[in-house]
Amino acid sequence: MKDQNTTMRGIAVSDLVKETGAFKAKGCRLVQIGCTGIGDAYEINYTFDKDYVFETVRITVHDGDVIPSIAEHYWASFIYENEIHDLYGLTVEGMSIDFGGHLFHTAIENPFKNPPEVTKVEKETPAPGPEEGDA
Amino acid sequence: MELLLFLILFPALMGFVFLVFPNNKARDVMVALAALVIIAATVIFFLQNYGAGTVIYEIEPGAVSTAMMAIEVVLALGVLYLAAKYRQWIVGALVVVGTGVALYAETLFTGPEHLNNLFVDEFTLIMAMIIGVIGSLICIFATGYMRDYHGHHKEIADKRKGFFFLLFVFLSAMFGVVFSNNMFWLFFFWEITTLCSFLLIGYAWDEEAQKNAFWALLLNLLGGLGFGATFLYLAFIDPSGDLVMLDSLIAAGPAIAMIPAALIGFAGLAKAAQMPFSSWLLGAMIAPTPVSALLHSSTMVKAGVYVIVRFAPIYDASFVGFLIALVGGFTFLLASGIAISQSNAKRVLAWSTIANLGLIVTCAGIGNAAAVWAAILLIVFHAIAKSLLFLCTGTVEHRIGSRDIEDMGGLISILPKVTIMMIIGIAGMFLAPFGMLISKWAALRAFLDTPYGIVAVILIAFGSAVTLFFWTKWMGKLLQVAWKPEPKREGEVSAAELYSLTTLSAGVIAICLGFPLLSSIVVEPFLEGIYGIGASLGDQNIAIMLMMMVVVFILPLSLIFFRRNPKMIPHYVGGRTETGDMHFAGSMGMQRKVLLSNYYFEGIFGEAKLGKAGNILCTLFIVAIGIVLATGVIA
Amino acid sequence: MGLFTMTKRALANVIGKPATLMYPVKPAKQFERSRGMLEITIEDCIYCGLCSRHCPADAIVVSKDDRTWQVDRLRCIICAQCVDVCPKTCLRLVPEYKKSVAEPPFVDFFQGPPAPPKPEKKAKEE
Amino acid sequence: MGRQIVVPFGPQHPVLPEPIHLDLVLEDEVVVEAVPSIGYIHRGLEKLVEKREYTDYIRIAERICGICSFTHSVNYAESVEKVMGLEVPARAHYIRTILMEYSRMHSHMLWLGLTADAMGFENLFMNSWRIREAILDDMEMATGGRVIQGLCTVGGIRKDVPDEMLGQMSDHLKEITPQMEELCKIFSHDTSVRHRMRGLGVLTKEEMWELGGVGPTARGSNLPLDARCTGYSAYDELGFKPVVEKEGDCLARCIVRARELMAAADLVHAAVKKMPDGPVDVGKIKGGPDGEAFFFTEQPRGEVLHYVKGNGSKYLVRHRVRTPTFANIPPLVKMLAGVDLADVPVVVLTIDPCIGCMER
Amino acid sequence: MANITKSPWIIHYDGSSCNGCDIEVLACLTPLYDIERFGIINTGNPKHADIFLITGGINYQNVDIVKNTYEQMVDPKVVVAVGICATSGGVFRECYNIMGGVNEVIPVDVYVPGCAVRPEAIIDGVVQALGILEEKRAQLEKEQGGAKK
Amino acid sequence: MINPFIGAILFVILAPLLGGLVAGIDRKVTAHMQGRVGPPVLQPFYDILKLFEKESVVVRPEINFYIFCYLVFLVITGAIFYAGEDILLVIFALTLAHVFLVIAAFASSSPYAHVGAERELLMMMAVEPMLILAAAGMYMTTGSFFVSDIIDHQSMGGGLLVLSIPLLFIGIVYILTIKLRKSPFDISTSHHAHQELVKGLTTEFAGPTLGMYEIAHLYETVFLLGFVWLFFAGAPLLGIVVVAVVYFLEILIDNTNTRAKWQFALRSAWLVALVTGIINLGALVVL
Ligand code: NFV
Ligand code: SF4
Ligand code: SF4
Ligand code: SF4
Repeated sequence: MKDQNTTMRGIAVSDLVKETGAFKAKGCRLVQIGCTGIGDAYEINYTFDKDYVFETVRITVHDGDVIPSIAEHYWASFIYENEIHDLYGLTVEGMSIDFGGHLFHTAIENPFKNPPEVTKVEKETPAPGPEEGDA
Repeated sequence: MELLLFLILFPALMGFVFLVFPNNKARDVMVALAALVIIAATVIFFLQNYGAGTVIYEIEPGAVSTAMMAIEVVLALGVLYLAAKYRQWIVGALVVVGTGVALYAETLFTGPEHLNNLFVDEFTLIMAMIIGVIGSLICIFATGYMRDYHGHHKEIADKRKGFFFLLFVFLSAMFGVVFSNNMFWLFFFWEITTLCSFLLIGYAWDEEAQKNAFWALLLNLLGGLGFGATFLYLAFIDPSGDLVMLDSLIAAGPAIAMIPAALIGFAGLAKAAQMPFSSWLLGAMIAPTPVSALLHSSTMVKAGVYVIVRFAPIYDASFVGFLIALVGGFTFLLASGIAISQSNAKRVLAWSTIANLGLIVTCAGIGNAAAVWAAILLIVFHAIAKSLLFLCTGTVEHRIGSRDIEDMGGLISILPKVTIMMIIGIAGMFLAPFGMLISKWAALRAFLDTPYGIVAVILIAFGSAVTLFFWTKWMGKLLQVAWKPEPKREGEVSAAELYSLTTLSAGVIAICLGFPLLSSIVVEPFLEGIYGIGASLGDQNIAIMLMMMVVVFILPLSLIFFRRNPKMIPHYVGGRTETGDMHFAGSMGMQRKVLLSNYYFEGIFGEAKLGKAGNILCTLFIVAIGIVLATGVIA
Repeated sequence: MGLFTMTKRALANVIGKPATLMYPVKPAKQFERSRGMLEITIEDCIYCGLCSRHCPADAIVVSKDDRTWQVDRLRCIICAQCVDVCPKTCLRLVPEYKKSVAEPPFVDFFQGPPAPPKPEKKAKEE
Repeated sequence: MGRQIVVPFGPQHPVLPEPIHLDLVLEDEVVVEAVPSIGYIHRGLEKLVEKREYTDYIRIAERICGICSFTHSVNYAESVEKVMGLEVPARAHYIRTILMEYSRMHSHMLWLGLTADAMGFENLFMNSWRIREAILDDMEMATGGRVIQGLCTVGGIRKDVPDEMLGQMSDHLKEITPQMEELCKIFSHDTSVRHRMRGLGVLTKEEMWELGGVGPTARGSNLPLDARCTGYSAYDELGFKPVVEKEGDCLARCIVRARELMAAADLVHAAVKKMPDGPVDVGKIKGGPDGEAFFFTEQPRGEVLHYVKGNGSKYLVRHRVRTPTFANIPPLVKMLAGVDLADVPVVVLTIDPCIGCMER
Repeated sequence: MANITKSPWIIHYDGSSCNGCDIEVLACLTPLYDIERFGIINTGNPKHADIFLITGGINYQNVDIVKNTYEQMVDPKVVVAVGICATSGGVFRECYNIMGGVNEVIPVDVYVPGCAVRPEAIIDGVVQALGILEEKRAQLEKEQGGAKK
Repeated sequence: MINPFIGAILFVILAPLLGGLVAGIDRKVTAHMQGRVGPPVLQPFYDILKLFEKESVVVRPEINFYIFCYLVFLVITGAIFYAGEDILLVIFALTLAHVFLVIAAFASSSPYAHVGAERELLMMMAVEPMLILAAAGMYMTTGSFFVSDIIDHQSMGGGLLVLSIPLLFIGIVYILTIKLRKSPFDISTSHHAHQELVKGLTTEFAGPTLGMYEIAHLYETVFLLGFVWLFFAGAPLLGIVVVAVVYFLEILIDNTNTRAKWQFALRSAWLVALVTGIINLGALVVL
């Protein structure tokens, strides 16, 4: 089994669009944009690929920050950016198609917002006792 | 005799009265009364004359002819003035040439004066009924309509005096056209209808109205040249003037009458807005709706087919006739096709009118007895159903503020009565067991018995399929009711309008039930007079048709049963929630409205595309007629 | 030509026998490994609750005190996670599957035999 | 307004086995605007990592989707293994590869059938699904599950698939190969199928690259994008080459899938032949994953990416899945403009949408 | 007069299932299982359907859809929850966007367990549903007969 | 024909039974073509009877009325035909019936039914010329539009109709696919395979309403098969065999084709009508 060629580096939010442009110029495709909550902040990973060399750049943002869209380089970024907006409640500016928060209609708004605490959830006990079981 | 003159003169007289009568309310009443008088007179006239065959009325031409000439000159000058003012040089030239030729030709005839200037036969009677009854009903309708019209169009100057004047003068002229045996007279009345049409199209007299009015005038004057040419030709072959009389010309048979028949046919084609002339009729739709109903569907354009049908015996089984049939046939097919691409109700009606006139022309071009039977019935059914449709459209337009079919969705719940009448009209246009279809059917049979008829059969087969499409989609649109329909707004329709509409709808139904009678007492005798044979559908068929008719009228009773405690749920919109007024939960959190539009197929049936094809094709056919005649003459 | 492959197929199908398995007239097709439902040999169970803890669907309830083990058939996703973690390998998946019910709950309840003498159990647990 | 028709397409709709919702604005029958909206299947299962131990979570990860479930479980396992530095035995890799190819075959046949159904070709649908049952049987024989296999675990596979069984599977596969070939021939040559798909929804290679399409959708536009080229599991040893077609229309994408069907069968045969002996898992795993990793695999629908981030406990911090359908939505939006209503289902299906995957 | 049991038409809706159960429902239509033997047609249109097969649990976005589809169906009708997700919410029960099984929003008549359900189990479930359908029809007939008098 | 009424009455009574049987066999054969066992042969009857067991639910009460009219006029169509009357009248009655159907779909104002209605209209537009031209061909061969005369002409030694208008026969078989709503022309609504239009113009018809629609379809099937038979009326038994073969062919076509789009349906149907019409009718004129 071969190892997959993946790299990762962090960049500043302000460099994002420029960096993306550089990737575009290199002929990379946009693989994904993904967000992770880490305690008090969010990491957003932008992955690009050319010839199976997956390069990821990471920006770190906080609640309330405005993230620039990379739509000017990659039209298709709207789908990821809307997802981030809907699940994390982060604002992305300049998306090519703005669903206005209607991509995912979730029970709780922005379910991934606020860094998750790793807690073990109490098991809820299934209700039926022996009497109710199908005897 | 007196009644006949009364019919020709009375409307014009009333027209002059209206011209000087200032008060609108009182004038409306007068109009209605005058219209009723005309209806009564027409009916009496019909009853007096229907069994009598052809009756010639003798009139001393002298003074009358001179008066006509004088009027002609005055009118020509008037038009010239307008043409000069609006720089319509071609129109001016046509007026000069047309009037000039006619006046000049008149001096060529040296024979004794002919007395048999007016006549009545069964065909005339039918035309008179159409003019007298339907025309008058439209005038009554117009009183209510025009009130609304000026209520809606404040920017247009209220010239209703002139409007009713023109309408009534027009009625006179139409009577004149159908009663004239003298073709000079016919031509005189013919040109008056053209002028009336011109002025009425230009009623609003804004830029577009002027343009369309002049265009209509131009094409009709161009067609009118056919008469001038006929006169010259007739003067050339027989200066005695015998042949200027319609009856003697037709009796002279194809050998002599073919060229005049073709020339007048040319005039008829222009007047009947056949391709390549059809554009004027579309432009004419800018006129107030009663005008469209009266001039541009039920009567004036019928004058065009009237003369062609008159010459049908000449065309019978001739190549020229076949070419004319082709013009009609292709006009029918292509105009029907174009109607698919239109969503403006009046334009649909206009194209459908052109198409149906095309069908009549086809019948006339084929020219055998059965075809003429079909043609005459087509004229009748079309006149009544189409005027009903035009008037309904007008009423609806004033109620919903649009004449676009797309805006008429669910009209049945807003204006149930008017809509039902509209549906009667539509059904009358294409559905068995209603009228038009009977005639189409007869036409089909007639064509199959003639040498080239098969081409016409193919044209009709396709054309009626196309017709089916645009009528049904319109009908469907009207009946398309939302789950929670809009409230009724019927009360606002004026009594005059409602009266005319109801009478006309009743007429459609009556004529559908009564057409066997009509056929046997009027049409068949007429055909026997000309061809020596009658024509009709088989009795068995008529019986079945009538049975179907009865079923059509009984079936609605079942609605009572179906209306009983129905459980109603909203329509299906992919599982999304639906509010009943056609909104549903759409993407991106929007409430979206279900829009249900019909198909129009601009790309296939577009006006530009088919219209152009039709114009070229039909021009070719007309040129071919010319070549055939020319070579025939030379040979 | 393109059209004929399909035509041949259709005609061959008409002539040939249908592929239908005719369930329920004939019994359902099963394999040895088919995961139909979870079964327990309750006698071997030590009520350690591991199965319950690892069950991704929370379908199992084990009560050490009552010596009962129950599985909610409307929750169990037959994933064998419990089978894998059970220290006594008293759980297994069998190819037979549970049929539908009209009324929930649908819980299979197993009452274990009374506890064996104490010392033995203690030894087991350590 | 004008002459527009608004058709609410889905979410409940017979040609959509899964709910997706499009507001189609039509003129005559041509789509002038298609506004999509999703979320009808969104469960939010990525968040369950906080509630389930990472070893149990694989059962949930494989239920992201019932069609490509096996590859999801492999991808999840691989990414965790990558974080934890676990060396999975070769046999496990081979068996994983075989089953991944099996699920590709079943998925492609499923898709071919659904597309046929969307085009109103019922018989072809029935035929594809009939052949597919043979594949499902083999999978059930090997794993016990028809569509959800539950075989893969972190660190290997649950239960070895013995060599005889593998032989049996590959024999069975050979048996149905003629049928599969016939199916492929119908899809690539049948006049009426071609009539419906040729020239429809064309995207060029460059457009596809721009739009980030993956999998057969991209490969139909002559874009040789296939995560199997990275050589995970056993692929680097099996000599793998992506299948591409040039035209970029629906037919090309269809042919890509049909050809991949045959290629997958070849891969299975090759893997069975080369199957190494040995254990199938790494034994008991201690501790939890600490760190983060991306892992890419090639699903039937294209490249999928799992990202896991752990903090050393038994509960992961984040599990993110970027599924091929998600990446193929932008191309779909572009493809839909200007097609006929009758073509909408075909175009929608041409990306082989899997909403379960897309929305997780 | 119980033709309804000889011709039950189904509609299938994918709640928020993982597709596993969906494709098994579809598999039921295909040659090997061929539920058309029982007169079953997958209509895909609630207005024509008698049996509502739901796979997958209910989430906050499709709850309206499920309800609406159910309401659009014409009585007598039965609902069959197919698969663990549909019966109880299954593994996704604790997801933030899942409300639970189908019975949370509409009355369910038959619960078919399995993850993924086997086609045979679906056939069993539908056959069981037929009995309930017939009961409901008889009920409806009685009510309507009563209403008419 | 002995008495026109007998034919009509037999049609009214027997057509649903015969049509149901044909439909049942159709479904069985279709299933076998797909490698399945398929439903019982009597399934169509169960289906229809079931529909009448369901509650009557509508979007608008008028829909029931329109569908009822559709049914009535289809019955009339067939009755006129089997009574041996004028074939043009039959065609017109058929059109009328379908106009009611289309209107019912329009009236339900659901987008699917609406598009279905438009497509049905297109399909009517597609088949109408062919029907009329076929009637014209019959007239030119036998000198009458009357079905009874057309039959008599053949049995009195006029030769089978199909021999003089073979192309028109082919054209009729072509549009039969449209009329029977079989793939590739199940465009406005389809019997089985799923469609982008859900159920097209029948989407909003539920319960008894749909039942009426289905019965009407049975009548229509029998009428159409009669129309095909007419080409072989001189040899009644051969005619029946041909009808069976034609129907089998339709099933086969149904099972070996994708659903076409309306553009193709309309163009091809018109082209067939035009070509067969011109050549065949032209030949009749010339010969
Ligand atoms: N192939 C696949 Fe998936 C994944 N990942 C995709 O979109 O099917 Ni449900
Ligand atoms: S893990 Fe095994 S021994 Fe422990 S409670 Fe469960 S079944 Fe019993
Ligand atoms: S099989 Fe899976 S779901 Fe069922 S009880 Fe065991 S662990 Fe839980
Ligand atoms: S029950 Fe299992 S297979 Fe079915 S939808 Fe739920 S997770 Fe998927």
